[in-house]
Amino acid sequence: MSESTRVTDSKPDVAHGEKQGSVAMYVWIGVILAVLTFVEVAVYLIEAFEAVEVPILIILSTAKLILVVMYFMHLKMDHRALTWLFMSGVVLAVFMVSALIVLYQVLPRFH
Amino acid sequence: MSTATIDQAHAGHSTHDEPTGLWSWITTVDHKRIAIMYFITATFFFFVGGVEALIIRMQLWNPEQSLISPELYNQLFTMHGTTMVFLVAMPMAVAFFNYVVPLQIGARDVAFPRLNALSYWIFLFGGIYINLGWFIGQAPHASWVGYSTLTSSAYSPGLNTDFWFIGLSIIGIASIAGGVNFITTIVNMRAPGMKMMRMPLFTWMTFVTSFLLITAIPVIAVALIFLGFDRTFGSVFFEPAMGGDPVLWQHLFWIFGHPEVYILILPAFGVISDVIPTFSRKPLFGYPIVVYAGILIGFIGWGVWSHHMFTVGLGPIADSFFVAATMIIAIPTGVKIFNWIATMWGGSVQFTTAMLFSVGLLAVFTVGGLSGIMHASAPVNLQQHDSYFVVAHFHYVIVGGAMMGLWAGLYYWFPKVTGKFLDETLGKWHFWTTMVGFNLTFFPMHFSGLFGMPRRIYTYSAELNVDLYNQLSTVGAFIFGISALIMAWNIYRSARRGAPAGPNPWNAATLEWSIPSPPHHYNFPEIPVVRSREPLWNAGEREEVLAVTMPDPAEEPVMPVPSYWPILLAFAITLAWALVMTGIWWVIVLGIVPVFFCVLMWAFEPAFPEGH
Amino acid sequence: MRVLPNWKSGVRPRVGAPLRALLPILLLALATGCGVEYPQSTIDPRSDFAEIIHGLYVSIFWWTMLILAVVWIALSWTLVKFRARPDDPKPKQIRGHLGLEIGWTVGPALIVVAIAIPTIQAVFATQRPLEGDPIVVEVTGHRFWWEFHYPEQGVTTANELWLPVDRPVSLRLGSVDVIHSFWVPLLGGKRDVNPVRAVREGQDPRYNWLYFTPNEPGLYMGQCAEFCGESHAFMSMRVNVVTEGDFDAWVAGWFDSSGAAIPGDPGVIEGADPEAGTAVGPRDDEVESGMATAQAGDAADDDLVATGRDIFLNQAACGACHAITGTAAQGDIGPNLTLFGLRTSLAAGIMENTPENLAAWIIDPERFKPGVNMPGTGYNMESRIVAGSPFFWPATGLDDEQVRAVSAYLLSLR
Amino acid sequence: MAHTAAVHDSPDAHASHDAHATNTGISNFKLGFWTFLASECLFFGTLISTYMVYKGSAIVGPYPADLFDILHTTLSTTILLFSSLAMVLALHYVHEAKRNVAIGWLFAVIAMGGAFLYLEFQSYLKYIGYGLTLGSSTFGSSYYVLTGTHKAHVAVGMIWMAILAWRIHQGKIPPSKSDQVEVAGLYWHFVDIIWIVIFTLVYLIP
Repeated sequence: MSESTRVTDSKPDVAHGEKQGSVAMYVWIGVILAVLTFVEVAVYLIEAFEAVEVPILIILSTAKLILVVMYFMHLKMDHRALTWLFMSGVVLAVFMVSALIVLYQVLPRFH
Repeated sequence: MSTATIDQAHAGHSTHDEPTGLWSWITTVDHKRIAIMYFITATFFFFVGGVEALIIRMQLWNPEQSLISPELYNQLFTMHGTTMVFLVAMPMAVAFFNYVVPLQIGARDVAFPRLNALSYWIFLFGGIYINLGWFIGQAPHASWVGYSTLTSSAYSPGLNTDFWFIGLSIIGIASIAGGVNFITTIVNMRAPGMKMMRMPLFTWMTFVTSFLLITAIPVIAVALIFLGFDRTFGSVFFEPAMGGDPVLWQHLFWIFGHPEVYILILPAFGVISDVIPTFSRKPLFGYPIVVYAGILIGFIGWGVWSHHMFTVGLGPIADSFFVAATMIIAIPTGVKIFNWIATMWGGSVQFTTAMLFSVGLLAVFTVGGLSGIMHASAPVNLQQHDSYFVVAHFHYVIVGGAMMGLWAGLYYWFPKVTGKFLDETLGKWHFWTTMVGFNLTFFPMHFSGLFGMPRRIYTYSAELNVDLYNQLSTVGAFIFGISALIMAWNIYRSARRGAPAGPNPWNAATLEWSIPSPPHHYNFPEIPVVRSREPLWNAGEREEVLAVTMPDPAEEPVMPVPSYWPILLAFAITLAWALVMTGIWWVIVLGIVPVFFCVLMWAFEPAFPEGH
Repeated sequence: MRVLPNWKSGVRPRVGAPLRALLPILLLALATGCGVEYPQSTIDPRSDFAEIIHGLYVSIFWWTMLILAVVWIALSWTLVKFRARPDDPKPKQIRGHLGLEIGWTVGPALIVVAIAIPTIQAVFATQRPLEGDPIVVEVTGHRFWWEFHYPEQGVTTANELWLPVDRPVSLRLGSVDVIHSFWVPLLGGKRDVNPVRAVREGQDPRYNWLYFTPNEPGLYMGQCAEFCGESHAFMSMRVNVVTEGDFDAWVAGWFDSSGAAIPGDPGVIEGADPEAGTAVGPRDDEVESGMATAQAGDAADDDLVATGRDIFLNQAACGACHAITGTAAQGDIGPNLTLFGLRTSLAAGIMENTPENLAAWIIDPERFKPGVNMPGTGYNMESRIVAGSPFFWPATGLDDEQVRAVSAYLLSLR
Repeated sequence: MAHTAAVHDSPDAHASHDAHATNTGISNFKLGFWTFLASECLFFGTLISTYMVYKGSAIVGPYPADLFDILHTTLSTTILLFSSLAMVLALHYVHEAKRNVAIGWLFAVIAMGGAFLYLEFQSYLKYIGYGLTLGSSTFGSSYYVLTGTHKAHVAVGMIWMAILAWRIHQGKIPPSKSDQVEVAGLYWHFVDIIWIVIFTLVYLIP
């Protein structure tokens, strides 16, 4: 690990100065995450939502995911290169999952 | 007489300050030494895979011949494919990544030198492991794609497939580590002024390839884990009787496998994108277009995997989608080819061996690309899939593309690595025997395929009337084998007695030629400042820094210290994976302990000398 | 009158069929002598399916030749014209040209579209389930042979598929072990024969289908095209496309439970040994009742056939794996051997169906087809025990004379 | 790339620490780790795809609907979410050089990770009791390998946190070396977001 910590030695300001969040903000985000989770479960449990359940659940969990990545993992405050790197992995993964779901769960219905 | 000249020419900077001996190679973290080890190992495996191919060709000399047993034949073609893809083409490209990329971007080393060493050792141990099956007569035998259910315990009850899936997953770790390393190096370690759009094309293609490595390898890793669970712990991922789907293996394999094709070919594209401008004395035509085309090929390469599966029966909608996506890839590939020709157009083309191989790539890769368009058409694919036509196609792409490009790179960068030229006369012999042997081997396969010879068959019926084509192929294969011997002899002889090459023997434009050949172990006495895409061609005009004219630094730059943890950790990882073969859960868990230990020791060992 | 084509020659290619499209092949064919026959050629279509593919292939072939010509001419021209000369000045440093880039992006893109549109049309055209009255055959891939079941006709045969000419065929493909691929190049493209996934009760298992209409009678060669293990190379097959009348006669013969010859002229049947081939098998009831008949051949042959039948059904228990309609043999592990004497080839198309070959096969199948599940007469089967083959049958222990009898019996089934 | 230019604009910016500078200002370790996480996305993506592909293909029970106890899983999910909060606070206090507070939060992370694992293994035992094993159906195979891989990641993370706590205790991680904690945090949060996806796709969507 030490081989790569050298930048921070020489440039501590660049490395952390700008991307510190406050404790209050972190706690708020934690609370929001918990609330979103309960909303998800509520949507799952309440039968009235059955028709729109899947899209709502996907939107909510995407929101949770973005909150964690942006704030807990500091991507919002960090270098853009990291966002590009990570997002390309996420995009490819999402593409692969959806493509396979389409191939296996959607297309067979047309046969 | 020449020896004296060389000694004189290189006195003072060759290796006087570097440790020598076996131990120094085992513990090295120097990207240049790791590159040399990669190259030698890959060349060794090239000969192993080549001998396998020659035995296959001898067995196919006559119809209904039985020179060897079918079981041995299956092992041979399985290991030929596995070896050539995972132990030759990939690591040989990685050898060039390692040697050239830090030099091209003006860095002293890669971002993670010890991780780099770890990659090499894992690759070496994985490569040895996957070949261990030969010694007990149970080499992998289910083809390099390992289609389920042929790999299940029911149809492959021996250890054959265990060697295969364990060896491949070990090598996968090395590839992911390498990919992470090169992305970090290229994003983070460029010299001042080396903007992304000033990077040499080889570095660019390394970047794209690394990206494909880190994204594609995890998919095959998971597929191999599924296979391992099925074989070892009785899970039912690929067990049709339990609702599992063998075709899922094919999806996962080719989601990895198609990007893998670009992992093989893009480095070669990178090499010739550097070689062609050098020997045309012109900058690359349409630099940004060539870069974007490379990125585009990499990305679209993710959406085309099922064109390997047109016969599987995915239905017309899926087939059409993959037809369209696949054909789109032809466009950026074509753009690249036209840009290379345009680079030579109006230039002053010198036919060095490196240039010959680059031009040879353009000529024969195009053939492979075009037969690829035929397969991309799903209905035509139904006739050509799994026939020798496909064998011809992908050898035109991988040998005529990837390997030709890497050999161009060999002749191009050898002077940088050793300070000596590869012999040009032998080089031309190498090139022409390669061209003759290669085309004679693989061109007739188009016909044997069109006339109905399936691939992966131990022998063929005399009625097919394809014996003539097979005999041509066999003759060609032996000529091709001779060309490889010429290459090996050339490397051996030139490394010892080659004509001395100065820092920039080809009058090339990129940073690696600004330093002595071979370079200092710290590469650049002072990190250069880059102001254009061809820093050395514009030197003098635009205040480029020519490091070769710099004095040696008064104080040696701080370099990472050698370490033996990479080789130990690599061994621990190999051992841990190998223990999976026992199928006893507590042995497998125990096997993880040395891995943890080595990781800890690695983490606490300082990578740089104390005090820095 | 049924005429079986010569096993050796297969289908004779129409003159110039492979030459029509391919100039290089023309040159090569000239160089190697014309008249060479390619019974598994992919460019010699004999069905609607194969014709669609071939038409598409020819058009793509010419497009690619055009691109190849452009690239090679541009490349050679450049290399010759701009080769380095001793006194070359520094070339003009050109970095790019937007118009050219657009040109060589759009040009290939148009060609790609020109290829993609007919391709996608053909994709849909060839995968559309057939209308009308197709004959359905359920194809089952085994390591290493083919099973063909005609649900409407109630016929189950192996390795030689009989089809009426000019009638649409729907092949339903499924495997019981590993992935195979059904490929008879003259009749069209291949389609994988995947293991059939088990499904929950009430759901339908999924099969692959292959649709085509053979348009010329003949004996077509085909082969498994997906690597399936040790004897993948020996998993061949024949498709016998016959007239509607011959097909009906063949089906009818299947139900002549007597196992006697179907009316016709046995004399034209080639590929079978005259001794056994022309002999008409005894009726089952005659054998059972011990009646020696003299319909054809001599009494010695009939005795041999009767002995063979007894060995097959009783002593060697071949019926544990094989079925023969009208007898007690009803096994479904190995190929169904009804009307075996009509088959032109043996052991999934790897050799001619002669008494000698058949005897050699019965004595040691492993010699011809490593990994086969059928036991031989001897006990040298260690390799299969080591390999842990999931099926293992004890050796039959027959002597050569008994093998000859069994061969004679099997060849008499016609 | 304006950022890059800014870093190197002054002529001596690189001369003073040429072995140290990075183009982006991000340490190699952190950049490399983000790259690794991109790779992990595909790793878990494949596992999740397989689970989704096999959804409904189990030919014998027990089926998901017979087993999943959403409230139980909600509890473990919430615990894992809050462990992420603890993680980010630990990093915060490492920056502030409040060693003991940071160690305290790291212990909270480990404790919550442990609670998560405990709850999940409890449900594993329950499922096994109902007859769902690795080999009982495609559902069993894909469910256990997906969630098992995730649990292995949690376990590795707990060991990592313990080592970090020890190193902080030794005083070896001053604020200037905080990216050792930050990278561990990235790992932990990543494991958390994978669970967010699993929770939705595996447990909630029917």
